[in-house]
Amino acid sequence: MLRDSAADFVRASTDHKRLRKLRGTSPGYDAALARQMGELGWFGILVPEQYSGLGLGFAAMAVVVQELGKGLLADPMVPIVVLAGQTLRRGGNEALKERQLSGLASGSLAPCVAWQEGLGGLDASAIETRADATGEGVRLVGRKRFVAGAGGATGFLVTAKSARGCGIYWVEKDAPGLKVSFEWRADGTPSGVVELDGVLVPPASVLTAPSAQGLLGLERAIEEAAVMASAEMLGVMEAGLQMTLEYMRNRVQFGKPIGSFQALQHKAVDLYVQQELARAVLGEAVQALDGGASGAESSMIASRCKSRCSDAGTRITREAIQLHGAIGFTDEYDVGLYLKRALVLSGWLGNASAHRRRFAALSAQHAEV
Amino acid sequence: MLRDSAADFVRASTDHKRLRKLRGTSPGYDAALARQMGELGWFGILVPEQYSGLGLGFAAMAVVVQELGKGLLADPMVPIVVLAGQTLRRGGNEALKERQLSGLASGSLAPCVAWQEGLGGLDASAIETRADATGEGVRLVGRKRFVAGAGGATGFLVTAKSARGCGIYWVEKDAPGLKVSFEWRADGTPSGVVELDGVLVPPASVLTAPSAQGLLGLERAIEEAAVMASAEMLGVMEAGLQMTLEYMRNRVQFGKPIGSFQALQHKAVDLYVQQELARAVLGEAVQALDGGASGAESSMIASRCKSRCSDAGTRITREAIQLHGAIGFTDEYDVGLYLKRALVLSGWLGNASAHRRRFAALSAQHAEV
Amino acid sequence: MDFPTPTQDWNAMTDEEFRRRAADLFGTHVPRHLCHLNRRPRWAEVKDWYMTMSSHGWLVPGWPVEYGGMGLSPAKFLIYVEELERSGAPRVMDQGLMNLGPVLIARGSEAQRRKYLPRILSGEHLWCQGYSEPNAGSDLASLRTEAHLEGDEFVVNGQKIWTSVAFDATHMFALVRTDKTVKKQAGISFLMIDMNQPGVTVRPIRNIAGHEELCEVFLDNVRTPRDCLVGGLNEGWQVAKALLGFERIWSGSPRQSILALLRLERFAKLSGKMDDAGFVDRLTQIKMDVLDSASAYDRFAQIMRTGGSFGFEVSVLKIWATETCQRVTELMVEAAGEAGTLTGDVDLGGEAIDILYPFLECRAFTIYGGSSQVQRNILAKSVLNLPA
Amino acid sequence: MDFPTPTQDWNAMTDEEFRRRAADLFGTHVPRHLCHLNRRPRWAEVKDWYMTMSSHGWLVPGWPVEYGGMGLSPAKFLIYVEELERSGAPRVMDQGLMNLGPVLIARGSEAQRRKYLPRILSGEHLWCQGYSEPNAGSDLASLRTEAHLEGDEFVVNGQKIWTSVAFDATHMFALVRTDKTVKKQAGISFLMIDMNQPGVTVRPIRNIAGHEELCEVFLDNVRTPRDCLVGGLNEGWQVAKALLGFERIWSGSPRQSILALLRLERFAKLSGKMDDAGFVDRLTQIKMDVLDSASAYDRFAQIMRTGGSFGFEVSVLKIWATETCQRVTELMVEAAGEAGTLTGDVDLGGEAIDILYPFLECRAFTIYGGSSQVQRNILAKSVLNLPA
Repeated sequence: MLRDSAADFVRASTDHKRLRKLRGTSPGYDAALARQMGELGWFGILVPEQYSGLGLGFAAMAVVVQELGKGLLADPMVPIVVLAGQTLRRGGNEALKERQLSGLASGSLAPCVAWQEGLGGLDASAIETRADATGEGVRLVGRKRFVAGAGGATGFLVTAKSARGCGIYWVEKDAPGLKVSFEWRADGTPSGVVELDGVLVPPASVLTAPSAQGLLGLERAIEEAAVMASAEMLGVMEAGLQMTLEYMRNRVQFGKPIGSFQALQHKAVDLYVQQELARAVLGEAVQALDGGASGAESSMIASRCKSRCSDAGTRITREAIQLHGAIGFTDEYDVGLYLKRALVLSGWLGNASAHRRRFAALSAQHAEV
Repeated sequence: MLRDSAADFVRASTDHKRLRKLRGTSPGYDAALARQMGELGWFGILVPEQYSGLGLGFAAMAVVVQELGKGLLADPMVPIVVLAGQTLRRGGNEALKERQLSGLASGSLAPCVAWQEGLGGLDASAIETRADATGEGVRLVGRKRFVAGAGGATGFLVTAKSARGCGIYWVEKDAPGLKVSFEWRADGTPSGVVELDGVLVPPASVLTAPSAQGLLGLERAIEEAAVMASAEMLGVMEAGLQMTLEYMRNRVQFGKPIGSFQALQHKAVDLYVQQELARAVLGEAVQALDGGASGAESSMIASRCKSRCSDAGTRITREAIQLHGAIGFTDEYDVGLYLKRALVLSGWLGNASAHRRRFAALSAQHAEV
Repeated sequence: MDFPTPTQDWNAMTDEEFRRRAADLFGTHVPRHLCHLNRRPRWAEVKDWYMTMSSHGWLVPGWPVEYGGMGLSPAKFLIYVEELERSGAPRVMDQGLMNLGPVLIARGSEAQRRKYLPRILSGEHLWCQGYSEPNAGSDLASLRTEAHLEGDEFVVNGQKIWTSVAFDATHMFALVRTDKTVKKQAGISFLMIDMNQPGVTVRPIRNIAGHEELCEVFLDNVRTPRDCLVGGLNEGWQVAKALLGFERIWSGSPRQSILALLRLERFAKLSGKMDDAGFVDRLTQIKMDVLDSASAYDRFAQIMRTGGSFGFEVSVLKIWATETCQRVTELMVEAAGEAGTLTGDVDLGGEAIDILYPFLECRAFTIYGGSSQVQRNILAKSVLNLPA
Repeated sequence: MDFPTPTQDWNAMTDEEFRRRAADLFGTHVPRHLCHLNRRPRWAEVKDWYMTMSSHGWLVPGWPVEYGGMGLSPAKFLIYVEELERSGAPRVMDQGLMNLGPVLIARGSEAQRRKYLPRILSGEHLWCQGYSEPNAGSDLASLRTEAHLEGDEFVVNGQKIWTSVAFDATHMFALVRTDKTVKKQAGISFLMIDMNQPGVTVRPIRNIAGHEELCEVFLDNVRTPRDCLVGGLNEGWQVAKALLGFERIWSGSPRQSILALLRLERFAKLSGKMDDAGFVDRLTQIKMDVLDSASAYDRFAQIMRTGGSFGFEVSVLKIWATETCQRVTELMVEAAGEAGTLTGDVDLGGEAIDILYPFLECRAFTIYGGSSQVQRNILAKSVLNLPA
């Protein structure tokens, strides 16, 4: 049912012309569509009922995100609902959680997480942003990068370090000392650069007090978001492959549809194999998240999932260009949009290589136990 | 001319039935054929005229070895002529060189180099065999492995360590304290395990006295042998691919020769591309050896050559099995013999991965200069 | 002949209980010296194990209870297979169990079932499969072995090839041409043939790994009674096709690549390769390929388990599982360097590993049971709907 | 119009001397701000550079001296190209220099040569190539743009596509259909067309890297004099084919992959990736792929240099060079992680590198100039002699 309504939404709302116009603009997605998604309750899928959400699981979330991915419409969802939402859920500040999560569920608030710095990477604790204690609270100093969803963010969950460890701090988007600028991603959506020049965080805005375990909740949320980004990637690769197969059935050269050439058929089959592997691993990862798998187990399947989906998604959409030939290389033909979205989803929250490394490290730890 | 006579020899002498019979026997090649090659002067190609050789270059050697490779007949050549011959040439013991090189050139002597230990590897100085000084000379204690050509060897050039560094020592095959046994390689040829239990080497049998630079000549000979093994590999892959193309032209399934199926055609083309890359890099490496390229330059092209040829040779012969289908999987069909020879040549003197590592290390040194 | 009476309703057990029973049974009876065997064992070696399983009623998980099988539900069936594989049990003569049995149950006459099924269970009849011929490999329907009726007997002439362990078989079921005047698929019949008669010649074929498991079988005026025809005359193609669905999921099992991976990891530890970051990177990639192969298999197994069905898309499994398995063995040979050129067990400081054999053996996986190319043709046409 | 008089016999020089001269000339005159440009520059940007080269007599290395070229031997020609590439010179409007010029010299009339060649040298005529059409890509011979004679003029109707920099061209040479009643290759003619007339519409096409270099060109009752026909009527296919041999070796040049590799190595140093052994392993592999591509290219270049000839086997170069180049850029995007998702110059501690552009740009290399698939078809048939 959720799949049907998401598919209906995608059918009604997919508009690649609008998408092209939104490139290089902030927030990079259509606000009216995001509002509609809010009305459909999708922002609340993962939010517990106590915070006015639907309290559903990742299986439901994955279905919606995958379908939206087919229409390249998922953009505001995963950064807000999964990465920020799940980080908030695991925070220790009940009043802040109440306010932010219920706002998130209704679509009125759009919190985002600003956790990466420098050249990125999966180690959430490898940060230099400082939280310096003062009389009124703490002051944040640092520079965050690769903040997805930053264009429409109503505020940021910022990670910072102090003597006691890492903590997570809530900062409103118009807080004094905060500056948000953008780098532009392959698909034309903005990636936030958040500069914090002594931003004051009062005690009421501390989501997670600094400690050695201060980022555990975020780390789990990153894993969950990586799996949901993989679900979006599955939708993207499905649409990219469908579009390519359709083209192969119809494009005639040498008096035959090019889809009848065996060499191209076998290329297409290899892409289909990758898609089905991605589907299978994603399914297993979603089950693990919903089934409350243990830390190491869920981390390993999450990394396997993000790794396969990133590889499969970029490979399928890249080879889709080749199978289309010259027309696939033009900006006006839609298949390139899918390649670019795949590039963005691949790199966000760790690409295939990064997750292979993580998987290897987890395997080694596991073997030692 | 040399190519023609080698090709004639291969046409007249190729006999895969005989090859199958020789498997698991020592020396693993046909002695009568080796004698013929000696009579044709091929063992003397690289030996300087002063030692009764032909004093030709690597281009000539490569031609002969490549042609012999096509008939799987090269086996005694590269270990003796290139690896042992070139090690001898660079030795400091003129009387020993005179005796061994002229015997080698005439085909009456078959010296082999025993330089590797343990699990092998390209670092010639990573050895544990000791040369302990005594009154009558030195005594060798150690265990050598992966000695190609050991089955028919008349003696061994053994590397060993002492306080002054590594040296190279001549040991007759029936020297007291020497024990030669065999491990069997993929193609049924023997790989020598040479155990030295206090073998006495008189001063007259020291090829290269121990020093910090004692193995430089051997290291260069290893590079040269690696390039010549690549020439043999080129012949092996050429014959393997030819045989496969021939099969594809003739084998009919679904009413058509399987070679008319586009997916198989493209697979065959990819193999051909690899073959031609191998040919090009080999050509460049041979030119570098003959042109007296500097140390680093010739080392880098040698590694590039062995790496490409090892990869191309194993890949082509491996996929040749697949393109043949079930018949390719049988022992009685010849294509499997080519795969096995390719496996042996790939692993001998460093496979593709080992030479990639070496190339990377050389690149890094080069960049630092 | 009578069918054995069922001992128990296995499907009534919980999964956990059934798994425990299976693990117990296999754990107790699998002959140690045949565990995780590199090669297909001879009948004489595995006969005792076969008979033990038979006497416990555990020989055929899939046949209905009334014919002496366990009648397992798909879920229990999978547990059975998983535990059997975990136990390292050797492969027995299974063409009768896996293929002929189901065919007779689905398409045979009651008389055929009564005659043959109990003799499979008792080990009296050992079957081999006569499908491929020298000129009918990927293009199986072009087979030329002929049978014609003389009175109440078919007389069969021709040659079969790639017949596994035919030298141990007492009987062969075969596809033969019974009508040359029609479209090739329409003139084929499915016959059962007693191998113990003049005119049957079996020649083993040595494979590139050095083993003799495959055979050529020559049929020279070989006779078989008319009632050894399964299904109608010229309906053999349909009879054979009915078998394929089942085979396609089994042939996509990740078992072989998991075994290869475990061997590779053991090799890596013994040889010190785990300290080589470049190698570990490649090992991790292939390991994830193997695990993803298992995930994909589980996805289809889950569909089976819950009573669902699937079509040709299951071919994805075999393509990926077999090609991944090959890449695992290629990485091992490459990582082993000089040691990767040696045949037989290679000593790695106390422990020995055969590096080359798995590499050679698995070359066949992408050829048999529908080559990777044939699987891709099927997927392109039947699943991706690409034009012919 | 007269041809410029030759200034010097370049072939009489030693290779070293010629190389020095070339390096000096390019080094002095290549405009700094256009060096190693990411995109194809507009004519207005490169006009001065074009005219400088022209005035020095260095614009066309390949044409004979009598037509204003340098008349270089193959060996000198290669040195010219190597030094030009080393200098980082931007690509100029070169269809007249590279393609039309040689066609006119080989197949044109003396009148055509006298009229058009000097105007190419002077920059008065800027040519574009009208070959592909929406329904004639890989299958070029199925083109449908038509021309028929009306008195002394051809009237041309149709549409061309993937025409590079048509917006800067003054003229187009095109393949057009002049006979619909015969086999498709046999009804094609090669025409020269003035773009400055009603009925010619040029529409730039934005590519996935965001640049506009390719165009659609609509021809609506466009006219061109009868003497703008090159070669005989309906002989256009032969005229066009004569050009291809040359193009096949240039399109297999390792230049693009070497540039991509240098960029990747610079990225690796700046980003600290050289400390990552797993990455270095992959970098080394791709680096050797690039160097081997150069070795293969050199092998064919040597054959040319020594006056030899080769056939379709040269297609190996384009397949390997372009696919390798793509893999280099894929490795860079992957290694860059999050930074690999950003467009434009990415700051890596002071130095900036555009990571995504080369990845996107080189997607076209395996499509244009005979796609990788078409090249494989050619090799399979013409070199490997596999049956149709």
